Amino acid sequence: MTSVAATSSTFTFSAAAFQRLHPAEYFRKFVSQGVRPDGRLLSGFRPTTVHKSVVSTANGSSMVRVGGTTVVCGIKAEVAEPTLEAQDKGYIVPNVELSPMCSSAFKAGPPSEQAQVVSDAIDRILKDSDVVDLEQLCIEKGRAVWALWADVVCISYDGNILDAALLAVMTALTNVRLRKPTYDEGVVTVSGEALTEENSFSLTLTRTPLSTTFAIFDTPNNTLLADPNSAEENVSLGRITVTLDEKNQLCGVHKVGSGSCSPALIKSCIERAKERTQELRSLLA
Amino acid sequence: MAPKNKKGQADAADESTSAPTLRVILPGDQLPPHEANLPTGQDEDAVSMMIDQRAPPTIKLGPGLTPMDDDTIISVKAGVLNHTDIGNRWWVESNQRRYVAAPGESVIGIVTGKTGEHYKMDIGTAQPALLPVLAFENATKKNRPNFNIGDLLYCRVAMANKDMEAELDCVNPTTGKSDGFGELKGGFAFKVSLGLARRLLDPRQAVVLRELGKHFPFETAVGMNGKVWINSASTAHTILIANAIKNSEFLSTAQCQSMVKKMVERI
Amino acid sequence: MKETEPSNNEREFLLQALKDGHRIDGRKFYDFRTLRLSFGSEFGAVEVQLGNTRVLAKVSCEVVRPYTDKPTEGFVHFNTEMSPMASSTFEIGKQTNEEILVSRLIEKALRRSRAIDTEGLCIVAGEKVWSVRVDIHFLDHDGNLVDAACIAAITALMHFRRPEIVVDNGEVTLLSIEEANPVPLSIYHIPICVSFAFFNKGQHVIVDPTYLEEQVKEGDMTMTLNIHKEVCALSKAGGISLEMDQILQCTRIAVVKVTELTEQIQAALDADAKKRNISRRK
Amino acid sequence: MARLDKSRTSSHQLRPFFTSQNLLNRADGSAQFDFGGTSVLCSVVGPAEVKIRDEKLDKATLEVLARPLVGVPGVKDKTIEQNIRETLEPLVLSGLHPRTLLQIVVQTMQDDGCVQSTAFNATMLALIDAGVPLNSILGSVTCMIDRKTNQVLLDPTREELAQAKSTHVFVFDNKAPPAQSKGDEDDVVMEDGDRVEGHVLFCESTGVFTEAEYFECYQVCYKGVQTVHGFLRTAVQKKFEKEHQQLQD
Amino acid sequence: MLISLQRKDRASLEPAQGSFSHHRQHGLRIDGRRTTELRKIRSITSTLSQADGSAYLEHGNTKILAAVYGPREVRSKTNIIHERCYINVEFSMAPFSTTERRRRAKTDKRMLEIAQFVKQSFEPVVLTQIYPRSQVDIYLQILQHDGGILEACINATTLALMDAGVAMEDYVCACTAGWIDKEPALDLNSVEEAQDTSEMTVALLPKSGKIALLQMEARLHVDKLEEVLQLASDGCRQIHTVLDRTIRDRAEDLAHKMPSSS
Repeated sequence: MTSVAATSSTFTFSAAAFQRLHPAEYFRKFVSQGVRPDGRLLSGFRPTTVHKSVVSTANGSSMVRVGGTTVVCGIKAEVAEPTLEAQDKGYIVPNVELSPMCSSAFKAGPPSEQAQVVSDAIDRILKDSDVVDLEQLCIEKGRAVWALWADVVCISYDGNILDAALLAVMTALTNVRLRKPTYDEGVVTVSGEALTEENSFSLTLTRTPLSTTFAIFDTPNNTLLADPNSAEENVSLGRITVTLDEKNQLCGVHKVGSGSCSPALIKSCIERAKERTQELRSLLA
Repeated sequence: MAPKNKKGQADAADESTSAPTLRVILPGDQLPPHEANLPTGQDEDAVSMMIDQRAPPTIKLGPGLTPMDDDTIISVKAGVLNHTDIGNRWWVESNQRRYVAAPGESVIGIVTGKTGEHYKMDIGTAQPALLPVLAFENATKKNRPNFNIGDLLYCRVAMANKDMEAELDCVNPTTGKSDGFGELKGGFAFKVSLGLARRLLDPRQAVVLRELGKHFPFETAVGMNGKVWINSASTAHTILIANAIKNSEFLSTAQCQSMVKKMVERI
Repeated sequence: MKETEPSNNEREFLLQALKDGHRIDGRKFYDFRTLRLSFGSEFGAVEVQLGNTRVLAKVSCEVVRPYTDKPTEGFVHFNTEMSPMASSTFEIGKQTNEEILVSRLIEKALRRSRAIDTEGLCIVAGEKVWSVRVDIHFLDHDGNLVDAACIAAITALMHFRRPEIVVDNGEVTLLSIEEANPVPLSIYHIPICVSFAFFNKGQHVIVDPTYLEEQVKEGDMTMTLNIHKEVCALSKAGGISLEMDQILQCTRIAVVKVTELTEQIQAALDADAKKRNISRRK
Repeated sequence: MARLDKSRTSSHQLRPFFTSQNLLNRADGSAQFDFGGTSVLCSVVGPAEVKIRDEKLDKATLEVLARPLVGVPGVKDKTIEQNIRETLEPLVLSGLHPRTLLQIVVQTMQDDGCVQSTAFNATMLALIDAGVPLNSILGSVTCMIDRKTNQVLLDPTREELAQAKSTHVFVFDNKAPPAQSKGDEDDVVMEDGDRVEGHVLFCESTGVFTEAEYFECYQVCYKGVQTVHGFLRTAVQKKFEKEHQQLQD
Repeated sequence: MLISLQRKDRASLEPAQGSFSHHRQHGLRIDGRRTTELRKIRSITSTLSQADGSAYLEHGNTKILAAVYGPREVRSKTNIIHERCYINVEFSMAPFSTTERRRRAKTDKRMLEIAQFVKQSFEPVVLTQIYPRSQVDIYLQILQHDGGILEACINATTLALMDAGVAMEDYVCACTAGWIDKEPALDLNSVEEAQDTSEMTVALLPKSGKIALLQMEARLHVDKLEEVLQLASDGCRQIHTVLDRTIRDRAEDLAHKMPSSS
């Protein structure tokens, strides 16, 4: 805080008041010094933790903490009818919930635009990047399949929900256990016995894509802020998200908002995302 | 814009006398600096995207043009680039339907409400405009005009500011005369694009009004906000005039003349 | 956004013009505006222009399970949600009265009158039926959305072709366009809506009102008929009250209008079919 | 190599464009943009009255509504809405119209692939038609990489998209790169020595692809967008020529 | 676990029933009426103590309650109309009113439509201009559904508004008629309605004889329209007599209870 006061001698109100009145200008002062108000360097990520199998009632679950953002993902399996177009495939439906509990920015009622957009982004990664071969979820062709409901509940929101939610969904998918059902004359039977290696199976994931998001702060050279928190999201005009699998193949590049940015900037995002996802993978293992 | 640059100055002068080719520019296009310098006669070879630093000429920028931080001038609207040597003015003639109030412009508004001090007027802007009840010829606190909701008034924008509601008046503040502003009684009113309204107000371009005038007498008031008011001796004529004006927007002079002729023949 | 009311001048002029026997756009009292139908490259998509009013209808279908109490009946759904594109007075997620009435009238005109053979949509009784969906998009509102929407919906349904299917032992397979010609829906009759507006204490009756005419009108009535002179739906609610003779007079006008409009729709469909045949042969 | 879309001979060929402006009478601006069999209609209203809860004191509120051709709007449409809105926000000079609403409705009329790019282009033309002040114009194209041939196909049809291993939507503006940036440092040089240039406003790449493939798509789309920009310019030019006929006579 | 994916969310205002036909025997209808015969109508006013006006109406087996509150202050500022009062109509059906229990969403278009029809029918009849900047609320609740909901709603509303002392130009009386087999038939019950019968609801202003509302569903040949319309109008006049009786009885009853002033 003192460094700010030192760099600018003209203003007379406190740093806290300055932050409230001109959040973008306040932030600009920090960025010009190469640091962020929470003490991180521009390229620094917040401490991240991953816990597996945290909900016993779910078939697969996880809890992910990225700085002040905490999400819990639970995957529940249900028997459902397949669609006519894909008779031997089950489906996975991701849904992200941002309730008023996790931040005052969200209101009660139908899902906010942000919640829907994040759900859609995860859905696209699951589908377009072939994360799970959905034939694993077939029980009886044309009759019954598994539907996996991947619900992500945000407990505390402090920015960068996509990275946290995707990490949570991927972790939960790796520990899903499904009972082997039997199918007979239109009736699916799922035994209620305790889970064993024999009566259940886990999913084989083709790949586990993980994302890294950077906020673009409006400076002449487009300053990148890795893993933005909520306050940083509010002062930034745009963001770049890079999604990579374990072989460093890209599963998504998304740049939205802010002015135009150069290919070199995107390239540098990809490079830094590679390092970051490597670190995250060590948490998953 | 590029093709024109290659020609010499003689050419440019030539163009001003013959039919000018339209110079359509789009948002983000830069106003080439050498052209802005035309009157001072800069070297043609100095065509560059940077403003010539040696002799910065005075340029007056009209609607649609904005100077940027790096001293370039860009267009923020799509339209026809216009220039006049008098005062070295540059502006973009664009067309749109939504009115944004500008001081001094004549507009036609509908009374939508009244308070003790003001009439609330719909002139097509985002926020309703205010017309003080005393802004009329001979209006005093005791003798003020009384209008009903839904009445049409021809007024002038006295004050316009992006952060506030526009203010109108129906009186010339220096002479205290109405100057033809005030209530429009009877007749019919309709919306046209702002571009068409501007052209109807320009005697050189208002072909359709000229042609219609040859056939029957009528009164008209055109607001810069795209509202046109017409009155004539019969409803049939008023309807014809209104439709002829609406039809004229995208016609050439010849097409416009034959359109009016055909419509008149039909009744 | 709030609706802007027309000025008193416009209101009074319109009423005076009607007394003099004129409409603002030069039409006669019982004239429809020019109807334009344009078909998309896919089956079941049609854009209707009725003067400045524009409506797009798109028909799609999917295979679903029928209700247990009606195992052989398929479904026809109409979606008439209005977006602010047509008029900024429409808001997303907020039903206007206009929307309710238009949507119900389309239901009555097309579904309740049994214009579409829903039994013909059955694939395997009790197991699989077709569910046909008609999305009606209102693009530009210059009055008389109902008539335009009804024309759009029925024309799109007539234009639509569903994929051919093969049922083998309860297994249903959809065939692509290359494998088999897609199948038209079976349509029993073509309901057409004709809307009337009343002015000057009911003395003046016009058909196909524009937006300005709708704003000034004293009352309205919509009649839905088919070419067999059957009334499929009739709706008049509130506004000025009418004599029975006035209603019967409107019926006679509607019969004529429905014949004209049906012919136009048929001609447009025929012309499109011809065009498609030529392009297929190429 | 032959494409599934038989009407085109080259993999980097765009489908025929079509546009129409000022076609809706209630909206303040409107435009339709077609890429072959894909068509999107866009309407713009504003600057108009804004609800107090959405009001911004220093700029106009931008609202984008995306309407699908079939069914009620879902999460996919919300994504398109957010993408268009956040891409336009830096382009629209919204500070000129504080406390007003700029409402944009995007309606899919026909879908044969690349709806989002078509929507971007239709929106741009509609904003121009409405006379909304902008600091630049944008253009968008989509490309994909074929699962079997690994070929980059520009502006794919729905049939072709079914064979995609990845799809890439790009938006570029018509601005010259900022004066202070030195072109070379901003570009990416590919392994084969090709230079990837152009500053991107929006990109959305999904599927599975390599970094080299990504930048190849970047480059193909950048070139494709130049054609779109040229076309938008011609379309606007034609409209103004028609309007100014009487002055020309 | 059994898979049974059925859609139970069907919304229908017609009461569910089997496919029993309405074959008439000896020229009589399924419930024993002649073709031009109304069902029995019973109505009373001032049934609710809280409302400013109320009515209970039995039309055959259709039973409805109407309550009127107002004219009173406008509840939401957006509804203020400077020169007249705002009429608000809310219509609901008790879940037990049909043979099959069914809860209906507030957004059910058919229910909203009925409310809209009632509102539009009464707006020109109520002297709204004498209650500027006020609001009249009309609440309608169907208790038992045996056809002719809209007619019952309109008739009950007329009674309740009069009971509330809201100034009106005239009664609004509604009745249905349809075409069964080869004959026009008055006042359809739900069994008759549910088949593919064309049905018309007419609301008449008895004093002027003019038609305030006209709704028709399912096909009917143009040539038969006049006959059905005539029959329904006649029905409206009969209903007028019944409603008028109810109002007058109530007025006389009140007059009796008043302390004699002379």
